[in-house]
Amino acid sequence: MSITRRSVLKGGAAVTATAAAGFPHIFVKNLNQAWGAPAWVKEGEPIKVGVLFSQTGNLAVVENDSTNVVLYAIEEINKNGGVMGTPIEPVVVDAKSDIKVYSEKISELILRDRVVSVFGGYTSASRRAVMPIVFARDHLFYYPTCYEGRECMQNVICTGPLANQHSYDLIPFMVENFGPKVYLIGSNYIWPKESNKNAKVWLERVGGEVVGEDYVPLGGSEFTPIFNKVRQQEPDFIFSTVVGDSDIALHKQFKQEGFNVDTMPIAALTTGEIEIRAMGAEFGAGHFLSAPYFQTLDNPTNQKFVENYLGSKYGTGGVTHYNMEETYLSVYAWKYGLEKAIEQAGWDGVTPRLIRDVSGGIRIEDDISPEGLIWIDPDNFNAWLKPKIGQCQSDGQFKIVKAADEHVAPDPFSIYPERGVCKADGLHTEDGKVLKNVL
Amino acid sequence: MGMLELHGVTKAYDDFTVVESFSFDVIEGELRCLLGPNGAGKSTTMDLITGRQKLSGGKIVFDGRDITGMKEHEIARLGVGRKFQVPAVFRELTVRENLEVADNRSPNPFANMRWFGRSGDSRNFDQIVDLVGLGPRLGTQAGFLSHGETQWLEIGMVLMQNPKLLLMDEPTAGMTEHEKHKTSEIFGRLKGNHTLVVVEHDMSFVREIADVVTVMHLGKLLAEGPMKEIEVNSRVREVYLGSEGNGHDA
Amino acid sequence: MSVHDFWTPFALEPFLNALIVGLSIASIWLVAALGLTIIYGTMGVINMAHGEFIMLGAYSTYVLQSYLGFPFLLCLPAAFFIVAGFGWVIEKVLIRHLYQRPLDTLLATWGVSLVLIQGVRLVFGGEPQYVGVPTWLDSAMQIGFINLAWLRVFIIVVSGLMVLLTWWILFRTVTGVRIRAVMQNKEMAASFGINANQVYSITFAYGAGVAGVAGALFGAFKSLFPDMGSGYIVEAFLVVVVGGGQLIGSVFSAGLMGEMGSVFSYFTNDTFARFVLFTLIVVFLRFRPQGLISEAMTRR
Amino acid sequence: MESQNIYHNKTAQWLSYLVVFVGLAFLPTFIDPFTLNQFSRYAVLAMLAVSVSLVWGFGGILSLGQGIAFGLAAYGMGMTMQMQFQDPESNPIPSFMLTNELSELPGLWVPFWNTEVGLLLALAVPTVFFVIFGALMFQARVAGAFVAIMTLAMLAAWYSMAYDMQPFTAGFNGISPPLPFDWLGVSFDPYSPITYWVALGLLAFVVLASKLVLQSKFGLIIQAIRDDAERVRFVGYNVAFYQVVIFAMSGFIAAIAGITWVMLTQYVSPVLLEVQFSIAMVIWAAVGGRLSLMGAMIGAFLVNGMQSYVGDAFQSTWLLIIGGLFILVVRFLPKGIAGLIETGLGYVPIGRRRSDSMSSNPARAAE
Repeated sequence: MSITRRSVLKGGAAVTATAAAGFPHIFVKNLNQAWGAPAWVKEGEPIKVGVLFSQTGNLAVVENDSTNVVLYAIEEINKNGGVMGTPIEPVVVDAKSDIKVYSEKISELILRDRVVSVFGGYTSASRRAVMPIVFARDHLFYYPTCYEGRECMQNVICTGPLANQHSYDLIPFMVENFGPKVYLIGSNYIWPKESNKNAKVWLERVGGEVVGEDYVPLGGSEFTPIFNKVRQQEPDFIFSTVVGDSDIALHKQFKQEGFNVDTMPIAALTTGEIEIRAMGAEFGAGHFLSAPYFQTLDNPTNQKFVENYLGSKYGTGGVTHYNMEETYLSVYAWKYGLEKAIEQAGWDGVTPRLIRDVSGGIRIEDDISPEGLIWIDPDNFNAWLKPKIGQCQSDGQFKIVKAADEHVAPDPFSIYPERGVCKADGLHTEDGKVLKNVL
Repeated sequence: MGMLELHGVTKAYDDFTVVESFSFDVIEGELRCLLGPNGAGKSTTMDLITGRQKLSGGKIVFDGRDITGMKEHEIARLGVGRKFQVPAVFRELTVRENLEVADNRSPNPFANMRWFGRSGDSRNFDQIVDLVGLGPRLGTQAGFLSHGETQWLEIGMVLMQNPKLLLMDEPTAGMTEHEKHKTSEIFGRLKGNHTLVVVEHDMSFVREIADVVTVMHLGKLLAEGPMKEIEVNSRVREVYLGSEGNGHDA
Repeated sequence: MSVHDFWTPFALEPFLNALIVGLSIASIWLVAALGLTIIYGTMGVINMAHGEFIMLGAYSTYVLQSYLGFPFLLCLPAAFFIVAGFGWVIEKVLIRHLYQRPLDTLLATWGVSLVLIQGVRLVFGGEPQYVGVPTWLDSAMQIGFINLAWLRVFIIVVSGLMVLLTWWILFRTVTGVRIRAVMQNKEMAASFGINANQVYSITFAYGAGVAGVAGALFGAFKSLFPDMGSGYIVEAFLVVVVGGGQLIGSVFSAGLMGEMGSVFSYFTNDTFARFVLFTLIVVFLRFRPQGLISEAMTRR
Repeated sequence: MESQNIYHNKTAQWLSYLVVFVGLAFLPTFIDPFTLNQFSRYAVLAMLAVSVSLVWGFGGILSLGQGIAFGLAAYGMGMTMQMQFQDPESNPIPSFMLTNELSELPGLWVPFWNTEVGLLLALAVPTVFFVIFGALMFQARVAGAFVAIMTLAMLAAWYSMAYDMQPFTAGFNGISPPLPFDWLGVSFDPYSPITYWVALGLLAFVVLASKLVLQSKFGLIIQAIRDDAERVRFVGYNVAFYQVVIFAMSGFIAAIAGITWVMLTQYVSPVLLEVQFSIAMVIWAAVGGRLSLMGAMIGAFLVNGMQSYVGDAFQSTWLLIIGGLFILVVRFLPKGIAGLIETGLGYVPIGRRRSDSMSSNPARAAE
């Protein structure tokens, strides 16, 4: 422990100069400040936040949009007066699509740039790679996309759907409209497996049946052996959790293998506007997607968002999509959290952890949120949201065929109740212990 | 009992026999020359003795032990040193380092990791350097030696192994007359102390050094005996004169 | 996880279909490895940029199709010539100077692959692109219980034709005689007045061009992105090495590996199939380092 | 008599090592924790470059599979650290195992409850694997490019394995132990000087031990094998044995690097077993100079430092630059930066032999 403190001491490059600023406060919120580190935010001085996505390499295809939309949101907030009159200053770094760089860059942001929070990541691998330093410095990380859940962390806020929310409506809808037999195809990693487990829970409730389950390597593009089995099993629909390039290959080969989209469509969790654009709309048309957001959502906030974003210098990609919108929301979730923290502890008392702690229950109303109202769960700090089902049309856009009637609660341990309950201070196990940072 | 005995050694590929039931004996202290026109199977015989190629039939006994089928390094450790036709030295090491590597007193890699000594203090380093006349070149990288020097270095390396039997494949190939002369001096000094088998084309050189000559032709033994007898042997003359004129190097 | 979940139960018709799928996978491996076979077999050069030649072929098709309106079928020969041109330049500028250092060619071509990936990313961006195919390739063939996409049939046919063409060039033309002469003994060939350097240039360009055709084909069933080639390099090498660097050897090894891959992934999953396959190959190479088929070793 | 160039002077070489390591040891006085952590990482990567230099530069074995040892050791360390976080009573298994239907800790993981056993396994398993794999290859006299291809294939196989065995490895997501490594009463915070000194100390150990080994007769023999393996057999050495030893040594070094890496990053994933990463190690060694341990080390520091600092400025042209640089080094500077220094120092003292064939005929080893 003493080692940790010493390095922190040395870490503040301007330790002596700023020690006085943090020290006079009686209500010390954080060890760092007790030892004389400077305040995280100051009124009137630009508030630094980290933006940690890949701008180069293969992940850049998606994460470039993430960087852009964070910058867009910050610009929008700054234009409207910033955070209580103080502007936000994004510190943008490039993770180069290399997991090793994610872990290097997050420490640069936290230790050297002293950002107050970090937005970043699109893959679970990158989230896990950055976690250790976030935990060790009791910092705050916004993970703005869907993931598998089953983690209970005290330094993360997530604005995307968990596995238990994602297929909430999708599975019953597909079984009702196409039949009970489903073939599960996923990329070979944790999120698809967890999603499939959740899908099976729903299948059981509505009387569906799994006739096959297969996983392809990430980046794999050979689906003929799997389609060979699909042909043998004759499912009523395919439930796909295939991601990235493989997803494109899946849809292309589906058509080339002569399958009929009308009688056996693919119901996916990831095939959004951006993927459809990459494969060509003729391969995507007719298939289904479950997501909290679609570009075609018909409400004034979304129309404004699409119009303004695509009209801005950031909207070069030509479409908006669910991952982008979830990232956009995370910036607002952070803004509201910070404002609440400042109200509670004053500018000097704000710490990353405090922002997280006060973020429980924060609502992003439908005048800001293109997908409609969402709020942050006060226990597990994931988002309550309404998943929607869209069917891809021949122009590459989705037609909303169903929207959830009410908000679905995020529940990271929904299928592992024996593990305990995730609360704000950690995972409460059955034997009464509280485990911090379970991942 | 001979130092080296070949008993009916045969080497055949699918449809082609290179060496056919070839036998010969070399006794200790002897310098034996192995002659024969191109393709007679001389180098193959060397390969078979040193384990570089596997026998198709027959057996090889060295110093009373059957070495048929042994690996190259095992045979070398028993005391068979070999110089190659195309001189093979370690081109990126210095002359000194080449000789140190050749000093194979311990084969064990772990023992050698603890060995930092210079071979300068080894049994006969200076003697050998002196013999092959490379004293001034010890620090030179072997890749920069002249052709003749490379040949001598390899001879020196074989000697550093302190072998009981030395196999020399065309030691004078590509040498100038002057270099050949020096080489034959080296052989003169080796003779008697070592057992040698020399493959050679150059008749004058053979005449200078050889005790007994064995002549191979098409993989078989053609003739064996002192040089004087061999030179008048009609079958040898037929084979040689037919293919190589007056028997001197072309 | 029970055994039942893991293993698909056996049934004859799908299994036969799996064998046919294996043929289709094999044709992809073969076409991916063909260029490498030519380059490695003839020149002994380990070309790590091979995957990027495939990628260049795919992007050539994309450019020709999207910007110049070429029909898909015409893109195949065009991709051949474009990538062959690339290969020719790379041979002249770089590979030529490294023939004495085979391991260094491996490294230098790795550098080339980095440059090509990033160059393409700079020009075309990182987002995936796609190549359209004629509608008659966008459906499946059905004969009895046999199902195969027409595109796959097309790839099988094209790869077969390319093997035949290569065989014809190697064994029935003057150029082929020269190539084989240089392959067996460079010095000897030179003494017969064959310009070995020129032969190497032609061979490398031809091998690159074949990789270009492979890329043009692959674009049809998957998306194009700058590092799409890196996924092929290991497999392609294994095909070549197992095949002993010979044309016919690569045909056999691709066939074998394709069928094994398909049958494995019929019973278990794809990733595990890869592991089994790679391990088997390493063990195989241990016992037959010269590959499935090799010419009698000549020694001095 | 031997060589006029101070570059080849053994005393000068040892002195330069001393200066570099002592200099690096004082780094924590000057720099902030983030930069310190970065330097610790470079030190680990330098170990990898040194292992490549050892096996390829001196042993002539182009191994593209150094990542195997690095990755296996990293997994061993990751598992050890993860188990330090778990609690036998309330939290007996890592959470990712739930997805894969595991209700109790798999046998493969059980030994890692014990930190010492875990560390031992993390070092021993990769080394033993390299011994077996090396014996398999070198006894069959596989050499040159074939070694490169076989190690590459093996690496790809392990990658698939780490990726596919998700109940044990968490697959692509990887394992991220939430707490710093804790051993002998010390918590090795990745950003603390003590952790940096551990990494630096291990690098120094690796480099100096390798240097000693190379200066021994073993080192000479291994270089002789690189020049002409067959000739060495006729001298009477068991070439395969020697190759296995040097290969396993390089694997052991990579394993040390793997352990240290996880201590610094608290994260393991199949990315460590990627082909690109293993080839990058060769790039560092080649740029710095494969024939010099110090050169390889500098290569790793330089290329990675440039990637961290210069790379951001160039962004997307960075890979283009590094690729181009690598081509130029291979084409014109086969001995890398160390070769440049060697040539440069050659002009300093008097009486150096000029040899025009230097560039085409790689001169003697630096050690």
